[in-house]
Amino acid sequence: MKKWFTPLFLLVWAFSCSPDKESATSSALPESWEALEAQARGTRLTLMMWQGDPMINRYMRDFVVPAMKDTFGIELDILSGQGNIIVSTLMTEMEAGRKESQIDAIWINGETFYQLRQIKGLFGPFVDRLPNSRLIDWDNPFIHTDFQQPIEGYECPWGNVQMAWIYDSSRIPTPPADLEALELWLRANPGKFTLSNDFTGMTLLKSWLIHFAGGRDALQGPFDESKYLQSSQKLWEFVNRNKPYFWNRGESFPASLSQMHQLFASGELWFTFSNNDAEVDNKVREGLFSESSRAFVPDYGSIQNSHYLGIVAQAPNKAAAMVLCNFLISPEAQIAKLDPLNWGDGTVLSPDRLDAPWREKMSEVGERQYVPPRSALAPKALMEPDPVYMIRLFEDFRKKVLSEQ
Amino acid sequence: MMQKTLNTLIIIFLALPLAALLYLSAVKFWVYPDLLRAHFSLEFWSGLGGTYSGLTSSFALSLLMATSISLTATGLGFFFSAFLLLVPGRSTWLALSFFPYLIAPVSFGALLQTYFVRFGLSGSTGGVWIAQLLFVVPYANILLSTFWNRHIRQLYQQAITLGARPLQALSGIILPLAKPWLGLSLLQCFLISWYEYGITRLIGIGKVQTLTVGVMHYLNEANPHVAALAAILLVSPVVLLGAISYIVVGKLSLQV
Amino acid sequence: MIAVMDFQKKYGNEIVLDGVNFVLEKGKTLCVTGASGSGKSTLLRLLAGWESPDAGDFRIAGKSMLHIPPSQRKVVYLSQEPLLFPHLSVAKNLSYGLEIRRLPGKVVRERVGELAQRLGLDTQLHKMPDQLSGGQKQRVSFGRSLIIEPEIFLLDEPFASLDHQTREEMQVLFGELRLTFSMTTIFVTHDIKEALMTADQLATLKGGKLTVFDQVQDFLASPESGARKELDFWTRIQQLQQHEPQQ
Amino acid sequence: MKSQTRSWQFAGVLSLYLLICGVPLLAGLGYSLGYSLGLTGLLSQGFTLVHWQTLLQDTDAWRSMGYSLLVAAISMALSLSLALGVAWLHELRSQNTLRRWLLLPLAFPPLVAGFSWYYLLSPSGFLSRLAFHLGWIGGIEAFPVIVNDFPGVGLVLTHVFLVFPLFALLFMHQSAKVRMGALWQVAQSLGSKRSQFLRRVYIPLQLRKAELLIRLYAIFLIGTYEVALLLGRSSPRVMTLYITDKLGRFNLADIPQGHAMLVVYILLAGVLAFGGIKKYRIL
Repeated sequence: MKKWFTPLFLLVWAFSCSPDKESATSSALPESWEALEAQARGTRLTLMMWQGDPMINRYMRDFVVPAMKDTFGIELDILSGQGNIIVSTLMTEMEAGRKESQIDAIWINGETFYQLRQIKGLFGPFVDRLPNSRLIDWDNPFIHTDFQQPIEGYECPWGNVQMAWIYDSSRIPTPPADLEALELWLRANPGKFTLSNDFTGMTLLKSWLIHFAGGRDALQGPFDESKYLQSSQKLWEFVNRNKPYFWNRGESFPASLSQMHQLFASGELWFTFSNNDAEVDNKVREGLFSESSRAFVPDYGSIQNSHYLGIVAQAPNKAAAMVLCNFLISPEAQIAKLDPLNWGDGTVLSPDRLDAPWREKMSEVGERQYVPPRSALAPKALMEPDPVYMIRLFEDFRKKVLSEQ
Repeated sequence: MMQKTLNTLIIIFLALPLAALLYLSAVKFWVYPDLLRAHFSLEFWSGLGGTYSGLTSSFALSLLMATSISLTATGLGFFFSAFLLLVPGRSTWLALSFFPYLIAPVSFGALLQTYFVRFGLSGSTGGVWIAQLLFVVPYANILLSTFWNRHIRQLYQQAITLGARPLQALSGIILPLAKPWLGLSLLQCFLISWYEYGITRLIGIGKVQTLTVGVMHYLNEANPHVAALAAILLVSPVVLLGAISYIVVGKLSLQV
Repeated sequence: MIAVMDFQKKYGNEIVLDGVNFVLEKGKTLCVTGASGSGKSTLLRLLAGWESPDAGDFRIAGKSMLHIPPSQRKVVYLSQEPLLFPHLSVAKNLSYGLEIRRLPGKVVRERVGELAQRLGLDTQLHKMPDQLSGGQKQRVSFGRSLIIEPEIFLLDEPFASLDHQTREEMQVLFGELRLTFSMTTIFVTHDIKEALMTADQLATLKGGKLTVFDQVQDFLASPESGARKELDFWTRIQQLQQHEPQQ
Repeated sequence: MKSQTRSWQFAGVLSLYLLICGVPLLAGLGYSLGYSLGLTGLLSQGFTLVHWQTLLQDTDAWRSMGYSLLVAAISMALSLSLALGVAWLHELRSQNTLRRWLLLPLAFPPLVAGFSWYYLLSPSGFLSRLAFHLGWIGGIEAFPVIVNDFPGVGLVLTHVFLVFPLFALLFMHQSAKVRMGALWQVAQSLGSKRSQFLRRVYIPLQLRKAELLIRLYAIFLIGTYEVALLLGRSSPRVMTLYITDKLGRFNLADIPQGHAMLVVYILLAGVLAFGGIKKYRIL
């Protein structure tokens, strides 16, 4: 056996270490937008996105896919995969030396954007070439900057949301407005609160981190080790001090937001969260949350961020990907998305830049029933800090909270 | 008496999960402590024709995949296991076949992924098919190796000595004798492919929507009721197949 | 007539057969004795075609068999166990050799019926092998081979697994069969008595060499064959009995 | 001439066998090893042992390994005890209804088993609701936490559900094969008490005959993924989750470490499966 293994192993080894590292030949894209649309017609396009929400899935399936086919003659396939899966899929492809990716367009933000820039996985700059990009609210820092990183035309803003707490108003008349109130509330209601060990949970921790760092603008700018160490120490003290009053005595945390929603729906948890302030409307309509469910944002604020569309550097069908991006930021698609009946996702367009009929249509979109209006939440919006904060929080949450018995 | 109680307890233990799935797929607004008085609804079941028709096509894809994998793997496994009988150091070669099954499929998928991407096989049904085959053939090989022994080889030789050509001896003597093993291998290989999630997810990058991928999709959507429905679809043919194989293959299925 | 010329076989460094030569007339039985591991089975395997000799030739009626595949040699190998096909009835086992040759059903039935009668199996035809006694199984095994009228039978200790009584019955049966069907047989056994009962010609295999004895007397007298010892044993028993006081 | 074609055919089939049953695994292992040593990967900077050093110093990694082994050992011990008990009680008169029910869990992929047991055992799940309606508990809080818990009660229970029936069936089958009833009669006539027989004959005989399968299933449990994903704790987590977290989570710099752990895991599975395998001539 040994005699066989060594040469075989070496062979395989030599083979596995030599990806042909040719640079991707980006097929020339036509100059004019019309030509680009013509090139995209009759092609297939693959979009990879998080598919953890039935409302979003429905919006894509029932509105976007048919529109792409009917208007632009593009067959849109949607694959399920959130940020980390996108990154690892693209990385594997690049490591294997593939010149063409399986994926054209992706739904990303924050640390995924950061990682993809790190490995040169994004095509761009392309946003300026989209005719509809002139309608985007470029003055809004929550849109033109993603986790402190200028987007530089490498990702196209798609939606803008603010994180919100969801609670049952029949059980909690006044939710705790600040961290002191939360501590008291936890002691009075042990076992009813927790956070998920995922993107959403970390986003909540980020807002607390900003609070402990001194509030609002304290973590602006590039990652600062000393600031992080100081504020995170306070954060972990706070979490560990209150952990005994968390769900399951803080011995474990739900792995995903959907699990949180389940626990909230069955009444096991009294709070859940959403990265999308309008989600509570959707969930009530789906029959998952009771009608007394409400969303709110505490006084110290919550993270507001945008999510974006990117095009993969090795995408085989960049033209169609650009057509998709342009369509998704069209007033028509943005207004449909804004409707709480569809998705309830905040728009990235500036009403001022829209033609009057569209502006009017946008103002007519049905109001949200269970969440305060966006304008009421906006003053409490916090900017996303540098993505490294997120990466560090993930690591330290495991080390300082999960592993501490 | 005690044995009867124990029996009942064990049967309850074995039956509970299936009961839970059936229940979950038939209620909505499932708030604590609803149990008997819940919002029963066949909405999800009737959705199989419409809203959740994706599950129906996933079911078909899984069925096709598992059937073809099972046939191919059993065929190859039978061939290899017979062949290995002639190879010196048989157990060492066989040991190689143990590995894919020992390693968790997600890990096996992670090992294979880079090569599948390199050869342009990822993201396609064909790629997933090959990846699953690499996982299932070794298993069939191991299972069918338990069939081959000195006695079977002698019977084969006896047939040859009586004038049978190798193919005749194979079809007239060996295959009929191997029937229980082949049946068991077909069943097990079918199940492995049918249950497979990790490899399909990694190699198929979500483009290949088998039923397990569908279950995970609805679990991720925080919709336990549809996930339960999908899970029942996943379990049902196996229960049926099990019932059939219990009758056809009989007690032999207990040997492995 | 079959002829084996200068058979050589080595496994690694171990010489198993070292120039084996013999000639056997049609319809005769050659009994090969020898200790276990002396290469008796190897010899049969070479003749059956499962393995090839390193050197030498094997001819039937002057024609070399070495490049003819086992299934076409008309050389039937019968091992210690009867090796009946467990999923086929006695009738199907008997007819196997004919059916694979695609003989018409009527012919097959006739010949099976005839043979079964001569073997005393006519009441067993519908049974499955696991319903038969050890002796019956051997009969079926013989019948299954006889039906294809092979040029030569190779018997590898065919009765070793049977109990004493059945074994004697089978030896008698074989004696009858080989005469009625004029079987050409190479019979391998380690049992001297069996060899003496069944053989036309006797040989012994030792150290890779085959010694053929033309006369039974030579065989009995040879220290090689082991028959000497056996004879001495019986002589001593006789002597003992003679010395015992009469009652 | 002829034997030459034969040996070519022979080599051909052997290569095909290797291509399917050996090369993929070794190729993957080679890739992971290379990745963990910094020889490949987008962010690699040449050969380094630093990732292995980090892994060796990462208590989280070793805890996850220990946790995997522990959960597998406990699940296996419970499954075997239960199976031995059931097979003993059913040896004398064959119980066909039970046998049929024992086949049911074979229809459950781990994913589905984990999912259903989660909804049975969670504080807001079926059993808790049942307990509430029976008046045993006053509400969710009073129901013991047995999912995502530290000892891994739900996790182990699901494993038992998946593994125990198979061994129960196997032991029943083995009992019949060695004619356990007859052995027990002989032992009784030799003056053996039931406990003595169980301890000296029944249990060792059953376990020894099933040793290979026990090993395989223990390794299967060490590699548990879907069940642990749904019912396990986030810390310590099982090895497969540690690996997938490292391979595909937020810190790109962790990927080589994930590959290193993957190598460790596969070697561990190999050692557990084939350590002292020489005894198994049945292969």
